Amino acid sequence: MRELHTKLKSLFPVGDLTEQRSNLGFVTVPQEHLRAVLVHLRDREGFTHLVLLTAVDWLEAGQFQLTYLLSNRTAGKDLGVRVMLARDGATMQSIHDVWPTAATYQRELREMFGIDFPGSPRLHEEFILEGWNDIPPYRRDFDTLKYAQENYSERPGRVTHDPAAHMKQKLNSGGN
Amino acid sequence: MTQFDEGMAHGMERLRSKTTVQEILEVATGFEESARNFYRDLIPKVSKQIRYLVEELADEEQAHFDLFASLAQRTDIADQVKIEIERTASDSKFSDCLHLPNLGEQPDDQAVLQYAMGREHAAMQHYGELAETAPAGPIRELFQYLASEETKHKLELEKIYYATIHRGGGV
Amino acid sequence: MTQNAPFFTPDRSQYPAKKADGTLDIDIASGKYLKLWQGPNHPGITGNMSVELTVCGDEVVEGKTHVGYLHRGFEKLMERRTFIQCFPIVCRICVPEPDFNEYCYAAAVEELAGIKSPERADWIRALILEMGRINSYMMYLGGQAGALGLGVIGQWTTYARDLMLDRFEELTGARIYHMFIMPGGVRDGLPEGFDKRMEETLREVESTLKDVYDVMFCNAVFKKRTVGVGYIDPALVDSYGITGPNARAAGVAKDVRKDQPYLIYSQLDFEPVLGQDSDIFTRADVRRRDVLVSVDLVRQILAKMPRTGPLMATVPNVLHWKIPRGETYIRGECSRGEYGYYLVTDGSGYPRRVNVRGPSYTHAVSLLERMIVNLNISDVASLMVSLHTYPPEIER
Amino acid sequence: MSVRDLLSPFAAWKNLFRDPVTIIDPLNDRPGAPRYRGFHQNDMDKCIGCGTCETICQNGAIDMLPVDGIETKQGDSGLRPRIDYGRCCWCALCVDVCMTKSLTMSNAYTWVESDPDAFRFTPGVDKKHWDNAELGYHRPEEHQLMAKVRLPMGEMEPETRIESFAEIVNGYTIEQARLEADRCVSCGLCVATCPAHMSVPDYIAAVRDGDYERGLKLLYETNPFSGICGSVCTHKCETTCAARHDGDPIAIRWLKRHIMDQVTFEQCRDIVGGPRPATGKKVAIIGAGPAGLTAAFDLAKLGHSVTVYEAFDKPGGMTRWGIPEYRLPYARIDQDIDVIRSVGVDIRCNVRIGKDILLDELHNSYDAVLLALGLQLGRATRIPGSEHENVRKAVDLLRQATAFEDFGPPRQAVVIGGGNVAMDIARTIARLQKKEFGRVQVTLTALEDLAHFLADPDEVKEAGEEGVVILDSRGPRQVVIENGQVTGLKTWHVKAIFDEQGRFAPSYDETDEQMHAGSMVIEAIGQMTDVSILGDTLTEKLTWNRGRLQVDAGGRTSEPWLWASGDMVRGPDVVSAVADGHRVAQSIHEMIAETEQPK
Amino acid sequence: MKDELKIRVVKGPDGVEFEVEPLKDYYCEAAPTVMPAAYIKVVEDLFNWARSESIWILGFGTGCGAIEMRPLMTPRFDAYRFGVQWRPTPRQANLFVISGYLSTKTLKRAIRSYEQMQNPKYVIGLGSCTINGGMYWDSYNTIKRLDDYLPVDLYIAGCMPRPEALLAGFQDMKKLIRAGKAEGANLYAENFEWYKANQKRVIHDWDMPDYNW
Repeated sequence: MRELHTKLKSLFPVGDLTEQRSNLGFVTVPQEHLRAVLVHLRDREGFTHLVLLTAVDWLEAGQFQLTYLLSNRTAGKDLGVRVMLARDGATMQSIHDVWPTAATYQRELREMFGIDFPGSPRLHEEFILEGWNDIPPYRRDFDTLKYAQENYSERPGRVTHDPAAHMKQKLNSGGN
Repeated sequence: MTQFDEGMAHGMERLRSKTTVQEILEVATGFEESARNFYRDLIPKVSKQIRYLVEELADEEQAHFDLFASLAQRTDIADQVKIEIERTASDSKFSDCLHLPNLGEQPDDQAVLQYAMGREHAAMQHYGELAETAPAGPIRELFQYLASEETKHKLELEKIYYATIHRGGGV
Repeated sequence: MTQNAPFFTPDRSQYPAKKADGTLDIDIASGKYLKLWQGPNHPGITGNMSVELTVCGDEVVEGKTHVGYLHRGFEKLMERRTFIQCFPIVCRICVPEPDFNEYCYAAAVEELAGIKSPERADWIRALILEMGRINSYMMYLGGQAGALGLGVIGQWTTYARDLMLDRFEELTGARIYHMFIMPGGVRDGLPEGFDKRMEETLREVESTLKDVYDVMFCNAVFKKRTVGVGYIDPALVDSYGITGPNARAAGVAKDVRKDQPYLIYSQLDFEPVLGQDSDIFTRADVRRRDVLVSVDLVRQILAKMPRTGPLMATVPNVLHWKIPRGETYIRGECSRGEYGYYLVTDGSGYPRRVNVRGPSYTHAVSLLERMIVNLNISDVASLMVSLHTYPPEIER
Repeated sequence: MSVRDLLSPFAAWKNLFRDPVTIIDPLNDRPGAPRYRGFHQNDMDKCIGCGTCETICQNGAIDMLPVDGIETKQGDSGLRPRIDYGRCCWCALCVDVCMTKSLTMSNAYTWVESDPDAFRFTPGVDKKHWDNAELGYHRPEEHQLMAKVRLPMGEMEPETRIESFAEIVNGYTIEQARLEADRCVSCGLCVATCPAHMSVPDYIAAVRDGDYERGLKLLYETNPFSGICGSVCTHKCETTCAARHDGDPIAIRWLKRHIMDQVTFEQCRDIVGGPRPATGKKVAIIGAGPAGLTAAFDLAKLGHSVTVYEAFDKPGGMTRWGIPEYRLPYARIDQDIDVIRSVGVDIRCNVRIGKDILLDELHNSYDAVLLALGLQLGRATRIPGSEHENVRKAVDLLRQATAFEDFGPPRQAVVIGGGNVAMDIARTIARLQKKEFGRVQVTLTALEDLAHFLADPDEVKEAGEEGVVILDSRGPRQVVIENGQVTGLKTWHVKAIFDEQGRFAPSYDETDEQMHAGSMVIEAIGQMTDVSILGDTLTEKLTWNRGRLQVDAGGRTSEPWLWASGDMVRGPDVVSAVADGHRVAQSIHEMIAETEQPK
Repeated sequence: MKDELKIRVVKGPDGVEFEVEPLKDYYCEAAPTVMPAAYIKVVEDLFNWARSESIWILGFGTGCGAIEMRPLMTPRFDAYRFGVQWRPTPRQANLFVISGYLSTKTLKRAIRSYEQMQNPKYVIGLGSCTINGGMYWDSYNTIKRLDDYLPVDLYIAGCMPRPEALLAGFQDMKKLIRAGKAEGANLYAENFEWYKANQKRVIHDWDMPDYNW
């Protein structure tokens, strides 16, 4: 993993390596170099399998993290390539031509996070949701419980008591 | 022996000469009455803080007085007594370990309690002795009953004593 | 028969034409094409999903997978559940084989929290995963046969699967959602007499498989409908993220159990089942043989596993379990391919992000959409089943 | 394709000769497995209504509701879980975390209903046909999601600690404290038990988070004596801790101490925030113990001018004069009191009411007067021989020890009493003996049997380790005096300490008499208040209740200007005194506010 | 609106052009009506007996619970002997088993399937999530109580309920039908507006007629 990182570092301005396990590492890549890094990894380093592509919302930092997890089966190694995107108007180049299957991931990210991948096929077609009318639900600032309570009625009649408060009221009322 | 012990011993001797249940009860009632009067007289002498204790003692003697008086009115005393002595209280001897205090002009709660326990103890013992010497029959049973009553009272006082003196604030 | 009908052009491959930008030029109004929805309420669909077929005659010219009918937003729900509270919910992501969710989630949490599950628990986990694999394949075999009208296979395999569910019930306390593998270990050990009953069940599975082999695999109708149909080019395996039996039937020996052995698989003796022809028949056969491997693995596990020792590692109080910032990916080889959990933590008591990588995600969407083109409508169900897809792991 | 492919499928026909696999009566023939997670059961006798099940339920399926016939009492909220089967997912996490193992699952699984609202029920209360089912999921013994065992507190070895008055316990390290705090389930059952209602779960959470500022703030909200309480609180809270039902209770007291260990005096001072704008009202408080100073702290924070009169030369009351240094170092008392001073409380030591200043004077020059006298006087057994000068009272000796006065520690001592004071004096004497004579010879006799000792079990254990011979169930009979010198104590065996009603009623067996040798006998039984400072007139005016001043809920006596609080009205315990101090301060403040109103 | 649902002009094989209006033409617009009981009670009882003994379930697995239907269709539990069978199309079914949670996307399909079923028809809610949201109580994409959108005759608790519990449910369903108490379809007709309003509140992409049978 270290060797690979050293090699990558000599070719691209990649960040430090986070070694999660001996066979799993993560590395951050500047947005504009992602495609080159991926193609290099796929064609030269044997990372031919795109395991997944997903996003993490770092709301506090105003960033989306895209994780492209690649796998080299023969070496039994996985490398997570991270790209940090500005959260506002997040746009990323599409890699559907590097891995056709990425198109599906990008469609999902577009729908669930609102990240745009210009050029990705059928990007704007609904994938999972239907008639969604709120901010993309996987964003951290979307409150699913609040949405559920506002949109779907619950069966009434539920009430609960906090043991400490209840005991205080039962045992200690009257300042005794 | 303190003044009351002597007095009581003398009174007990009087009892020995009595032959009917009613007579004995009358004398016993008299003891309770004098005890009550004693406590009532003591009330103003103690600090207000512990007056409740003496008042309770007086009430207790009054209750005994009432009990014996009402018992004396009944015709089936013997049966009543019999039922009671089957449940005779046994002495715990706790207050045996205490001195009899000299109730001065301003006794404290501990002294009052000790005095009261001593008094009940003496009464218990005297009635007990009387029961032993009396012939079997209603008279003996009555003495046993009286001894038992005093023992009960003493036990009650012991509890109060323990709670006040040994537990009172003691952690 | 089409030769004599001047109404149709014999060479159907000219439809649909392509537009300048390469997309298909399908004009429904032209009357040449028909939209045909297969699913979600349709006997020939694998669960609650649908395929929107554009057909020309009985040939599919375009297929679009529609999912989301089972979307509950697990990945979002988990972000507002504590680490232990996520444990019961993950198994719901895949109904027929829920245990991989439990295992991958537990292993991811353990790794980020720096906990090692006890060895005995690892053996029991592997046992459960193999039992689940048998179940999943048994369901598949019934479905694959059913998609071609061989209803009897499903009658048999469902029975065998149900016996395995009985074993699950006595081991885990539930039939479908076992909720047994929790972060830190497993709930309990094997019950008294489990080995014996398990052996009986395995025999029943084997005998069922023999019947299935006779009636399904040695069946002229089945062969006619599946041999050579639904070919996956081995070259597609990587570009489409194909894993599991779908890849192995194409001759690619992808098996996480061998490639990156997890739990106790390095201590077990087995070889990945491979096929060559990469068609529906081969995929079915690879799965059939894979059941036999699993049956053998269950026997090996029961013979080798330690019977004493702790079942749970010491975990922090689960009510306020916080895990330091980190990210990891845990994968396992489920009956459909690579199942994985990508877990990101941020030091709080809740996962920052969970991403579930189900093998069906690529199989049922991008791969299916590619393979469905130029297929006969009647083969669509068969193809879909042969990719062995479970919709809930696509949309989660 | 071969002929075989045409014929082989006919193999299916062989099933004609097989026994059917159909279950004849699936509704009755299939009970759930012994581990099956079916419908809930709850053992009402064991359940304490801690709500941990509600906390862990990720479905929000559990509500805690009061139930008819189940009283709220210490250690039992009186609430019981009601489960909504419109939410439940049968994961059994509620069973796994149940603190008392009362919640279990049966192997019943069929429940069909037309009414969707019928699926809510309180197991154990609403009768169900599976209530008595024996099979079903019960948490396996070794399946433990929380640590059962309390983190041991590091402390000095008996051989070392007996050498000096240095503090015995070390206090938790940050790591230890975090682990111990981690065990808490935050149910809050303890809050009602704590006399001061300290927000225990919250400050434990602060320890968990390592946020000591927050923890300190929470402590000072309810208890300005947190430093002292962290060392010597009677920690009644730990007796109602939910964790004690299956393991050790959380070390609540040590965690409180841990917070105080981690913060500086300056932080404490900054948290309480200095004096407040003056209201111009004046309050006099007699007695600088926990009750008096807590009231002083509260009142000063409200802007009133507070003067505390203390008879001894240092404030602290019984925490200073009654508790030995090895349990509570004086520096800790000083720090707590300095924080109280920092809000503007004026403490005047060496002022004895009735001698240096009259109560009437206070009455005239202050808006309110608070008596917080404490229990300074020791009770005597008054057994024969107890008048001897070498029969001493524990409180007096402890006071002398604190003041470093030499009272001539005996070579051999007998202590009467089984409370913490008895342990304190026995262990103090032991240390003095060790220093002076090189060996410990202390015999402690108590009426109670070991199981009913009033002292903390830890104290008893530690005293034993330090060489104090502890004899339980011994009733003092007589102090033996030979040639004018005390030579020992005679005791009788105590047969039983409780009567049938559970009341204290010692009964003696005089046949079992023992003699305990010693040149000094120390009485460490009950204590009482020295009410003589009230004077006869005031004593007569005041209303009394069974030996104690009659006060209302706010601590006000029958005299409208006079309040009383602390041990003298409540019984002895630092944290109770603190709680009382708060109540009284509130009452005094309300009175002051009322008199302000008309303006 | 999706392209294929728009009004369009189509040229037939005979060269004549005509307009196709999918949403209007293909479906009946009439709202459902209450189906009255037979005039004579004996006849109605007979009908109900017959209905109760032929429970035909729509084979639409809307959620997890569907997996426990397979064992019922196979020899081990064999629901067929109780007069229960599964049908592939709504036209042939009279019992709709909502097998668990419904995402809004599936709800839309479930409503259409339900409406296409012939009267008399019944609905069983399977599992906790149909009662009060179950473990998806805080999900943005699933409904919480089924009875807001479809008339439910019976609920079976569990997550998921076992085949045996389902069978017990079918037996109870039979009793309800025999007693003439399974009036869900009539309830739906009576409160049609209310149901529609509820449905439209959560189905944002309402590209279908209000009712079709």
